[in-house]
Amino acid sequence: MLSNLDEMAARIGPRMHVALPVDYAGVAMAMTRPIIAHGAGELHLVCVPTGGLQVDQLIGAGLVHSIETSAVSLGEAGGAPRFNQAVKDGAIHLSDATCPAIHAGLMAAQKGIPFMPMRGLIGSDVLRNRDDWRVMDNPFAAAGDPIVLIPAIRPDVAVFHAPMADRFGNVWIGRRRELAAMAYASGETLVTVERVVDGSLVDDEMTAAGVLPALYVTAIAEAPRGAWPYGLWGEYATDVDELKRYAVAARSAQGFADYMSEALRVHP
Amino acid sequence: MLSNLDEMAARIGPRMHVALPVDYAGVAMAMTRPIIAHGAGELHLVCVPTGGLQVDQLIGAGLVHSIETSAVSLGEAGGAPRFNQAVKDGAIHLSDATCPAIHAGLMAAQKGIPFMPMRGLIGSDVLRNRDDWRVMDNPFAAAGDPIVLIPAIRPDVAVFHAPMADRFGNVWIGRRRELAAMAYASGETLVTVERVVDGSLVDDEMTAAGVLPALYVTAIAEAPRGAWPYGLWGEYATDVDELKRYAVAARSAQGFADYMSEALRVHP
Amino acid sequence: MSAETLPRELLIGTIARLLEGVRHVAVGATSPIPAAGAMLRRALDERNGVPAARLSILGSVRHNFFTNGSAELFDAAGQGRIDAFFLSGGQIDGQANVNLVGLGDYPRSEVRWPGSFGSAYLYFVVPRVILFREEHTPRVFVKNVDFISAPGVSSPEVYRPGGPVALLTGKGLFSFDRQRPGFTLDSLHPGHDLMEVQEATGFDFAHPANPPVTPALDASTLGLLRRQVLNELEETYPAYVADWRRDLAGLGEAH
Amino acid sequence: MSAETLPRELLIGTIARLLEGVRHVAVGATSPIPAAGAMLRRALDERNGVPAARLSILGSVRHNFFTNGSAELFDAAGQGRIDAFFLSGGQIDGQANVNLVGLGDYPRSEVRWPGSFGSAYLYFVVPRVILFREEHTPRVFVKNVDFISAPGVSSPEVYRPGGPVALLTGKGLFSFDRQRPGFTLDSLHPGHDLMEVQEATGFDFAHPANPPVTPALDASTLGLLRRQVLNELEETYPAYVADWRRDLAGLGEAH
Repeated sequence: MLSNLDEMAARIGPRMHVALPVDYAGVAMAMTRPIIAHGAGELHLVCVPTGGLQVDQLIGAGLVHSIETSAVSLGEAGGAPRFNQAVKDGAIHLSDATCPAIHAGLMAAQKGIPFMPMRGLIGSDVLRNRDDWRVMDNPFAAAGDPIVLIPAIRPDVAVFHAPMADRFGNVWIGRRRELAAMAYASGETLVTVERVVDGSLVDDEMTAAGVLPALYVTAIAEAPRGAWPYGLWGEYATDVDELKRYAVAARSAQGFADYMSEALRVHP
Repeated sequence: MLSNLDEMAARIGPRMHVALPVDYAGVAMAMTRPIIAHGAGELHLVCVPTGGLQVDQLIGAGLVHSIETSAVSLGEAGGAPRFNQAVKDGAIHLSDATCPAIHAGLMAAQKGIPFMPMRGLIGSDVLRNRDDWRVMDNPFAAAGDPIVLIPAIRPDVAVFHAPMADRFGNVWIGRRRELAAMAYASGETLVTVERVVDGSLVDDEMTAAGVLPALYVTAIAEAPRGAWPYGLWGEYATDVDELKRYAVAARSAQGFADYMSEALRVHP
Repeated sequence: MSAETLPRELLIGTIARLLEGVRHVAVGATSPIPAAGAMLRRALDERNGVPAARLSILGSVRHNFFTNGSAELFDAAGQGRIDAFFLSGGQIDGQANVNLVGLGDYPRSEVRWPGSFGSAYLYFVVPRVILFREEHTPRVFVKNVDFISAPGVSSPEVYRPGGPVALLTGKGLFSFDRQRPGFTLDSLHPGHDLMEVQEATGFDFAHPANPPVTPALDASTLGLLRRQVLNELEETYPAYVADWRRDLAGLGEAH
Repeated sequence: MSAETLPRELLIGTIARLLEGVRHVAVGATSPIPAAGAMLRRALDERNGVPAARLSILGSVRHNFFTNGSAELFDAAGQGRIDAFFLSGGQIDGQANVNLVGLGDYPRSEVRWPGSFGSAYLYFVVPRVILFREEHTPRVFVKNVDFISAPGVSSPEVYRPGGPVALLTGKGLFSFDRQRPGFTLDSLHPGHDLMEVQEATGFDFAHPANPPVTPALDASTLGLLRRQVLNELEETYPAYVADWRRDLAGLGEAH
């Protein structure tokens, strides 16, 4: 089950649906360049529930055909330049969502049901532009009461970064349970971790409480500071200066290409 | 937020819907006699997803009007005598369910949605006897594909036992996340714990991963060995001999009354 | 065939055979024979150098791979991550309908059993459900169950990737044909005959004219069972294992 | 009224007033003024001896009460456990529709903003949503937004326990009437007048003939803000607090 970045990147094939986590949950940034190097394209990205640097870089590298997301941005460092340009160019197909709709779609996959009902949305242009969603009247109400149904989101593969794993394939995700939700819903799950520990993480109730069990994990690779320039909760902070450096560089396609072709900088 | 057993029992009023956990998740057995002493009756019990000794004792004490459950038993000690007798006598109203249907109802309440779809059930007498459930055709399928809709279960109060809490009201439930599901879905949550610790359980990511936050917790009381004669995962084992002693005693109403009127035995 | 195989060992070995090729099997609490069968499957896989079956025992702390509460088993089954599961029943009928609720009219059952547990869901979504009931009598195997906790078959429009594949009793092994639908007697355990089984079964079933005998465990498998599996099982089912050891001692096979 | 109140302090103080009585307020990431407003509310509650507002800051580790991943905020809102929330918008119109997606035709927006985030849900279920946008110009406050991330009002059959109650800008404070529907100018911040606000607003709004001035913070509240809240905020927003301290130093109020 222990693998390396390149082997894991090679599991991502053309036209796959790839689930990626929100900035602060644990982004496997160390996988970004190997995925680009491997080069499987026409990917459909599912942001859980929003995207950032990794999404922008995969778009900039031309690997992305379509994206379902509630937002893409670099947070404090501003808008996501390659995403914004691709939108303007009509180069990617957009499925704009709202955060709980993405959680609902993953939950439907987790539960093995075809859809989840969800409140809100009615009257929004988010709903108006989603012909894959449905509206029906709540059958438990006396009359009326329209409610949106979100179909199951079943990614082919989920990719994220976590503090640690054991050699049995159990991954410690702590309270970032959206990572578990991604894994439950996905066919495969690829995880980079800060470190691999010797003992079993499920043998102790304290660590077990934060574990995604090996049952859901396809492969794990060690990647110290693997979320950089994002931070990892409880481990290290986001390198905002690096995000800003990227935000400036990636304003143009050439600047993006130059940034990406730099040797991977030694991070602090 | 720190309270005691009698104060917590007094929060349970007549005709309330009360959610109780499965045997091995953490049953607040220490609350059983205070609840009976307080005496609020006509309760509707929701077993998450099955019931055992506590349910049998509340039924035996005449406090229960109705029950939704996937099963009631004493496990290795056999059938639940007061439950079985009440069923035979028609003394309680039964809503027989299946485990994932109860989880689905609680999940609907957690998500603030009126219902959850669920696979299975079709053609069973479980479904045939539930006029509060609905069947509809999956609107995402081309034709047919009937699916059951389970309405939200919103208990007034959830009652359970856990290893520890802090004085800010955070409760450590470890990987027994059905306890969190009960609390999310319920109006109030009453918790007995083995011990109250000094520091905050959410300040450290390791403990935080297993915490039900204070946001969902109404009151906490310290009750060492509070699950006895049930065990508590990671803490102590079930006292099967005591369960068997109860199972024999409670075969008759008189035997049950005698058992319950004994001074609470000192447990090992 | 070893004359010294205990009846429970034959059942465990048969279960291990029925589980061949599964990636993940879940076993209910207080089910020592299915648990032992799954452990034997895992041991055989390891011996044979194939990916070993993963085993989850519900309610167990040690053999519990789950960290998301008691809903996770059902979620995992819905995701297609559970290949095999065991069901029993107070009554089981010829359509493989299972009754875990009680005898007589519902809801005021004359005899009430605990309830349906997860059967009304798992029976639909787990591909390989093995019905296991040691007691083989007409009160268990009835023409029609009094209450259908979970139906054996569903009409074609119902989503049903799972269902019964086999019925194992103290007297024999049946397979289940979802098309017909109905059971076929595949083999008789040593010491039982067809007429006895027909008399003990309240429903009709197909059978060969001369049903074969349920194959016994080969010596290597029996060795694996009595050494590795018995020890593994002891942790979860100490009383059951003690009893088993007594039986083995009676065979002159004490360990 | 203190002449030395900074504009940002007036906004923070106004938010704290709008949050009076809430049990739990959630604040998005990179929202220092709403966060400070919520912290001031909590500090005032503690000073007044009433149950203090609970505060969750999304994306923060320290001010994060949640342990069930990023879905928990939305779940808690759906359960009715979040009383107040802030929304902003690249565009906001007179029906309180909010646009967080972009300018021009969708999907090929001329200017693309990040996206709708949780607005299309939270705006429906959080009872007290405060619209906050400091920039008060006709390009922000438009007649009709180009894309409705979340609508300000819904027809009666739509489940909607939540929605907008107020709009706070750099020039004034508006309340929102869901029945009419539309905004009413409640007060003007010091230094701004009605005609200026009308010209800066692309939609019509109701107003008193002579709108009052937004009440300044009393000395005790200002003290609480500059001592306790400023320090609390520093942990999450160090750059913002440094800037604020510079402004205070400019007032001769350095701390």
